[in-house]
Amino acid sequence: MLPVLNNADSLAYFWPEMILTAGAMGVFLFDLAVAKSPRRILWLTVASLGVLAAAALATSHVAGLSPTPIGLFNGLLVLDPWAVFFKYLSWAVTALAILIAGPSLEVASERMGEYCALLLAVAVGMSLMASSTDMLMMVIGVELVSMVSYALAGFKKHDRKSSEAALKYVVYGGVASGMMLFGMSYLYGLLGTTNLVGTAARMNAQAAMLAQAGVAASVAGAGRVAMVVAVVLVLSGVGYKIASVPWHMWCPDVYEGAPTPFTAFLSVGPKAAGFALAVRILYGAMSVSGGADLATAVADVPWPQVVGVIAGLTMTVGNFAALNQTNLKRMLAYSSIAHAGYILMGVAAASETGSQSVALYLVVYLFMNLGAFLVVGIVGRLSGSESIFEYRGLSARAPFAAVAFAVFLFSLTGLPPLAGFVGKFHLFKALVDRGGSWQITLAIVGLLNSAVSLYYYARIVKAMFLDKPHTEERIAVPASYNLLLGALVGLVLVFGVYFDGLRQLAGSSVVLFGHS
Amino acid sequence: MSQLAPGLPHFLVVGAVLFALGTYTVVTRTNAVGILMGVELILNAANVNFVAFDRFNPSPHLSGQVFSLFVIVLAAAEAAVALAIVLAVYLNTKTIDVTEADTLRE
Amino acid sequence: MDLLCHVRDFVLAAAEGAGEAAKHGEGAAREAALGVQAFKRVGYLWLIPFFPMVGAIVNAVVGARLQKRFGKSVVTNLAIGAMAAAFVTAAVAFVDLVGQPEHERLLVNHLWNMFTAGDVQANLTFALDPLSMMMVLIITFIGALIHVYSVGYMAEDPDTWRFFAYLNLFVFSMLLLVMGDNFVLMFFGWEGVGLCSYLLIGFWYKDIDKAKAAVKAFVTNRIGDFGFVLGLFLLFWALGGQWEKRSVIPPHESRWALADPAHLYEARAEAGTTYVADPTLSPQTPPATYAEVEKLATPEGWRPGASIATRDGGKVRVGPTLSFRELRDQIAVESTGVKNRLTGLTFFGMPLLALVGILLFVGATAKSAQIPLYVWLPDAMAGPTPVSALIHAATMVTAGVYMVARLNFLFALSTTAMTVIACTGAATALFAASIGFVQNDIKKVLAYSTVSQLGFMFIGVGVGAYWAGTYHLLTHAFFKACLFLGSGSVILGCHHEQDMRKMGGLKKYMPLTEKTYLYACIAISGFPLANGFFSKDEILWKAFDAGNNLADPALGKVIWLVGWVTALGTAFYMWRSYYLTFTGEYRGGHGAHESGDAHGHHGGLPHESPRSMTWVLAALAVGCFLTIFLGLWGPAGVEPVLERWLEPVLAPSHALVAARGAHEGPLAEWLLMAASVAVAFGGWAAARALYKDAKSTVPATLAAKYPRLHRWVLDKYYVDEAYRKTVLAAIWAGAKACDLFDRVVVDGAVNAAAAVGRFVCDVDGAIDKYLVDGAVNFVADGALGFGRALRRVQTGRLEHYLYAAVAGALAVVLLTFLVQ
Amino acid sequence: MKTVAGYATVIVMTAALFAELTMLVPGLHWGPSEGPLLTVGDAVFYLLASVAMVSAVLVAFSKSILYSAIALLGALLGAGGLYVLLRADFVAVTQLLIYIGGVLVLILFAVMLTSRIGQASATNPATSVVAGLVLLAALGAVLGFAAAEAPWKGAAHPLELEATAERIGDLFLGHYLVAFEVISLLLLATLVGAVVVARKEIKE
Repeated sequence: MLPVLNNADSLAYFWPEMILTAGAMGVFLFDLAVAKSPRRILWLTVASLGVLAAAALATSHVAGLSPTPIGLFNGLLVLDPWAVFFKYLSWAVTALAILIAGPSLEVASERMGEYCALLLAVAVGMSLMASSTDMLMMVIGVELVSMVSYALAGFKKHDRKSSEAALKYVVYGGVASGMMLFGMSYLYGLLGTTNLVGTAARMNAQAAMLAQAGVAASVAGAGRVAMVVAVVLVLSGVGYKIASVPWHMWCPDVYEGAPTPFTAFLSVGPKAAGFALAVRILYGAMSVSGGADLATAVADVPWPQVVGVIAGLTMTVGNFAALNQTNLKRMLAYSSIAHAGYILMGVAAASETGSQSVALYLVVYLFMNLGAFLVVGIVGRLSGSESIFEYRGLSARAPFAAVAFAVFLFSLTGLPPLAGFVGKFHLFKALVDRGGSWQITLAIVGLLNSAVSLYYYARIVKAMFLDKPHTEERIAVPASYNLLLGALVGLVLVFGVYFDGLRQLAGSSVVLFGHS
Repeated sequence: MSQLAPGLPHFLVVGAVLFALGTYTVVTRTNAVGILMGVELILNAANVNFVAFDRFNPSPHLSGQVFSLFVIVLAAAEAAVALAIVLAVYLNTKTIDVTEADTLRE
Repeated sequence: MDLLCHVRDFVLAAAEGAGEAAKHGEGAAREAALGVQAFKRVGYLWLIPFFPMVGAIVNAVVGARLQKRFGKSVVTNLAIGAMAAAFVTAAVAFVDLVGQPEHERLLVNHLWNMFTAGDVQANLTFALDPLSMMMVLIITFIGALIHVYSVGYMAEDPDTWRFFAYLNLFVFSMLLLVMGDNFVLMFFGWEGVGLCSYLLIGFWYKDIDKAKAAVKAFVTNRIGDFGFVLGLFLLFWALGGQWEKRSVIPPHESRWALADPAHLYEARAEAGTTYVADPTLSPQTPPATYAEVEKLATPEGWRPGASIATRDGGKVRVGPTLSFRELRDQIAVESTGVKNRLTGLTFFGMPLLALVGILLFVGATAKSAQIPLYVWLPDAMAGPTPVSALIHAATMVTAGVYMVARLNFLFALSTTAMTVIACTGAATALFAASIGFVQNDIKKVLAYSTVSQLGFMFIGVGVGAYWAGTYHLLTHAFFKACLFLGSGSVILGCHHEQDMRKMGGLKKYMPLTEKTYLYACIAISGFPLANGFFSKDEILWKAFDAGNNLADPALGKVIWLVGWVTALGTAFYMWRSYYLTFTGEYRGGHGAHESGDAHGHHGGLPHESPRSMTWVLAALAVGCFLTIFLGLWGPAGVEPVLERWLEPVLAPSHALVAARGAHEGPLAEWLLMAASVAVAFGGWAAARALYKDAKSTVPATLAAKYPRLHRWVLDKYYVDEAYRKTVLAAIWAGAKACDLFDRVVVDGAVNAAAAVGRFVCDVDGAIDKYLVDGAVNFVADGALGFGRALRRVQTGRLEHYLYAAVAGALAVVLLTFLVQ
Repeated sequence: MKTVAGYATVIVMTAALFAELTMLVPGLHWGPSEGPLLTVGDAVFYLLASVAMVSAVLVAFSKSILYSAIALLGALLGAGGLYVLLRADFVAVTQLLIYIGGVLVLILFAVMLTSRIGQASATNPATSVVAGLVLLAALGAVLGFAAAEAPWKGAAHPLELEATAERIGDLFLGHYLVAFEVISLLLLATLVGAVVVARKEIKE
């Protein structure tokens, strides 16, 4: 039996979240203190980053306290390597989103305080999503991320697009969480508890009990309908977070309308947390462990195949819809849908290698996608347009940004020797490892999709390097931005050739509580 | 002769009907506030289920009721944010008809 | 008559001596070679590709700014400096390598492990053995010269920095290709040179034809790469590889580690110093599976009775690998059983090795422009001439030859693969040479000549004469670079005129260019004592003598005949180009055309090129001369220097190839040599008679007499068109046929006639319209259309999104039951 | 007055229909099989369920946003009544206080602010009704089947329970403490977010 701590003992393992919560409130108050300062953006950024750094330190301390998974707060939360991994990822993406907000100027300076404080609160939400084993905590985590995100999407006050995006986001999010809650109510009805640890064993026991009692097959069939409906509805909530087909449609609109720094955040942070949650539900709860593979589903429901079909659809829709886009933010939105599809391949692999490849890809994706949005943000701000037209001849107008953008785009395509290749390679490897016919089919679909994606990524690169600019005027990218871009490019390049450490980190994180 | 005494399935039917009607509301209404009402219906459907399951649970520990209380709180928070955003949209575009809010498309 | 007998006796005596000497050398080499490859660890090899990489990065990032601020010389000096540094480092490595005992000539520089996934272990490791050393010297030396040449050639181009950045990047990729010690690095380089080739062909991308040529090169190479990768996967599988073990063993305790626990980490880091041997391997048992090792390993270490193949106590590690050295060791050391296993394995009934060889060769046909994927190379002449010289003559296109020679131990095991290679090479050589007869564009002549010469190289490596093929690669690099650069000089001198009909008499205006071109012509035509003579003759002789190395011994004779005829053709078209260009009267206009081009001094008489260009030409001509001594002199009893130099690399295949040879007497070798000399002079004489000073009217008469044939050859046998008509028309006709069927069913027989008419028109129109990129457009339009349809789904209407979400969820529920 | 009467009639008829269905659908037999056919408590259930469902129909189909809002009140009240029947008194009270006292007022407020009631004939227009009806039918079928037939973890005879408020309080501050604390952060963040979105710009 796994150790479960009570409230008081759990606090020692809850430092990161406590620090962030206190930090969020602290930054909010600090905002009042520096309201008059002309350098308030700098101060707020530094303060928020400090809070995140403290949280990261606390995370490493907490992770060191217990190398094996333990349950916290009477089993509502859990601390296992999987959760720790995504906590680090959340802090990192939050830090980057705060870092790029200031120079982007899309967040008005008097709103910077709220922006930082709210993002810190979202970070807590993402951490909860990654570490909850109780449906109640899952909902609260998802909603904490969502609620704040709605507001942040509409952060640009007098911008029609921004408020429209927020409206779409809030209504869609509301419906999605409603579906998830309804599904959870059914799961509660089937399980008798809201805690998902040991779900699989419990469900199987119930099935055995029913069989023993000689319940007719039709009833067992209806039980499966109820279970499938329940899990699919729960996954709708998660699928909306990771923007997978058919719950992806909010994504392009919201990404386009929201302030770019927040879009960048949205495309990585909540998505990563969503994947953490999806893996936890599908393979922590809805499957029975069988050796190294996590594939034997409860009641013989073929989750891996279903996720595989969704993955294939998601990447196809994302890539093909991106082909004709001329607004780069929107194109990147579709591209991020496609990437959700790729990552779902790792989930569909239904193995330890699969989960590992998901974790690994998300790290790589963090750098390259944030980098891409960073360039779009800065070019959008300095030239006032997100159209591909503005990117013609960018290599002459802002050479470094153009080169960096090209690197990110090629990495997103998955060309060696960039980090994106490494990530994709592992996803495909995880699938091919499993070796079934539909896994191979999915891998081929994925490969074809990668080829398609090259088309629209390369179109931008071509525009940047081969087309004539419509104006010779240089785009003066701030040094801070160049520094950040350089760092991200460096990471993308370094991880492209030297990533064994990353691989081992992702590998060691594949330890899920309650699943042994 | 069967009894008419309501059991668990009766409550679940009510929940299912509320959910289906809520869904119908959100997919057909064009008034943003109307859509939000549909969301409230969906959340209520989940709540009815939770409370009913909790009541009929052979080993009652009230977790369903607690869950439903949290859902109510979440619904309230959701409504607050949503209506704030609706107001913001209204201030920007002078309408809250979602069929007219399609600047972002394709 | 008496005299003739005397000569014959002398020749026979000399040849016998040579044969004995050669046999003696062979025997000694064979005994010594087939152990584990010993090597020396060094730490500086990475510098060789590093310099060009730095040059490329600096020029790419700040080149434009540097050029603006300080002028072009900074940019060019930087690139040339990088090349010079690379060359000097390569020379140091060469000295180091020479200092090693003959069979320990392998320098290895391990940097780090790039990734390990299951059995796939790819290290960033550079290695230099005699073969790659030769390649590196060619690349850096000729590369450096061509950089210098480019300074003059590109003097008027505003984007100099970009050009030099690409060139440096190319050299970097090429070095990666030849220096990498494993397939992964080779493939990185393989792709990298393809990319650079694409960039450089399309350097003047504003010209749509050039951009199209670039795309064509890229697409054709992708097809080849597909074959290459497939072959690689198959080989890996055959060696027992898996992507990752599905058992519960953690990765760091995989089979390698278990094989030698003491060297757990060392083994991973250095790509194999621990070895297990397994004499029990057969086609049915995969090498060294985890269970096997565990079962056989004793607590003390190695299982008793296992024969551990050793030389100096080294053990051979058996199993899937990507490293060339490990692969060589496994195959070369008989007791590992791997050779036995590989030759026995079949894949769907086909011998696996043949399949692997052919698939890898498919990659080579694209990169090295062989039938059927040669079509891109002539078009690639759209790029700047230095590029043609460096990439499309001297280095990149030889990558396929290099790859076959590098994997000689693998190819030698399958006579099927060897036959395919040799026959393809022969066919390509003849085919391309015949097109070269009638081309009027000087660069096109050289392009087809290159294709033809590459064919020769493949004949060489195909019949097992790896050293001869490699030697031809070396000599060709020099004389073809010299010819290309000479043509570049001519083109520049004639104000960007490429048509030989508008040249003539350039001897007077461009003396130095003429001299070097003349010497290169002598070399390529195979005049006695020129370097081309030795290399080509050795290839032809080995083809004639191939015996059972090919599927049928008679095939060797046929290939020899084809090669012989091709040699005649080679001499003819090369001399034709020489006479057309340099003799007679200048036929170009005198200051006739005033173009708006950036070329400042347009018009006027031809002029000699700047010194930076002519000196490079001279250097290459000298190089042509010096390389003679590397191949001197097989028949006279001296073992050629290069053959001896390459011996350690080729040793694993040597015995096998030699054993299968036909071993014709030395007389035959002399006779064949005489025949080669005869065709060299014959071709020259014919060209001289027909084209010298443009006096003869015979060519025009012939062309007029056989207009169709002339046209046919001039238009390259319509291969491009045939590709379009067959491949593309098939796709199109298929689509149309479906359409037609639909119409027939729907509209009934009445409309059938009209439909057929429309169908014909459509096909006709389609062939016209979709000539080059038809298939590409077809697919692309489809994709874009699909994309547009998907976009339309995204209506911007919230209620539609919500509907999709809920209905989608229901669909997923349904899907769950459908999947079951 | 006519509307209210019609409303009441429809509710009663729905209640009767529901009770009738209970006898026809085998999956709905769940309760005890002896005792009187229809007790007062059972009748109250059918009435409350009908209030909730009929009001929900009105929310979904009404052309006027104000009617929809009032019908929502009915649906929420009906659900609250069901909670009472289910001995969830604390939840029922919370439903009244938060939902009806808070959310509904908020919604009404928004309706007043954003719609010119009385001017437009249809303040709550609908689109793609047919597609919506198809979805409604599909959802109803799937969920109804699952609800009626699935082997829920449930007892035929629910235990009698005392008042729940005290025990829920214990749970909030005991077992579910962390959720209770985190949701306060959520509410705070939501509050800040809502204010930031809705407040007027500060002019400096």
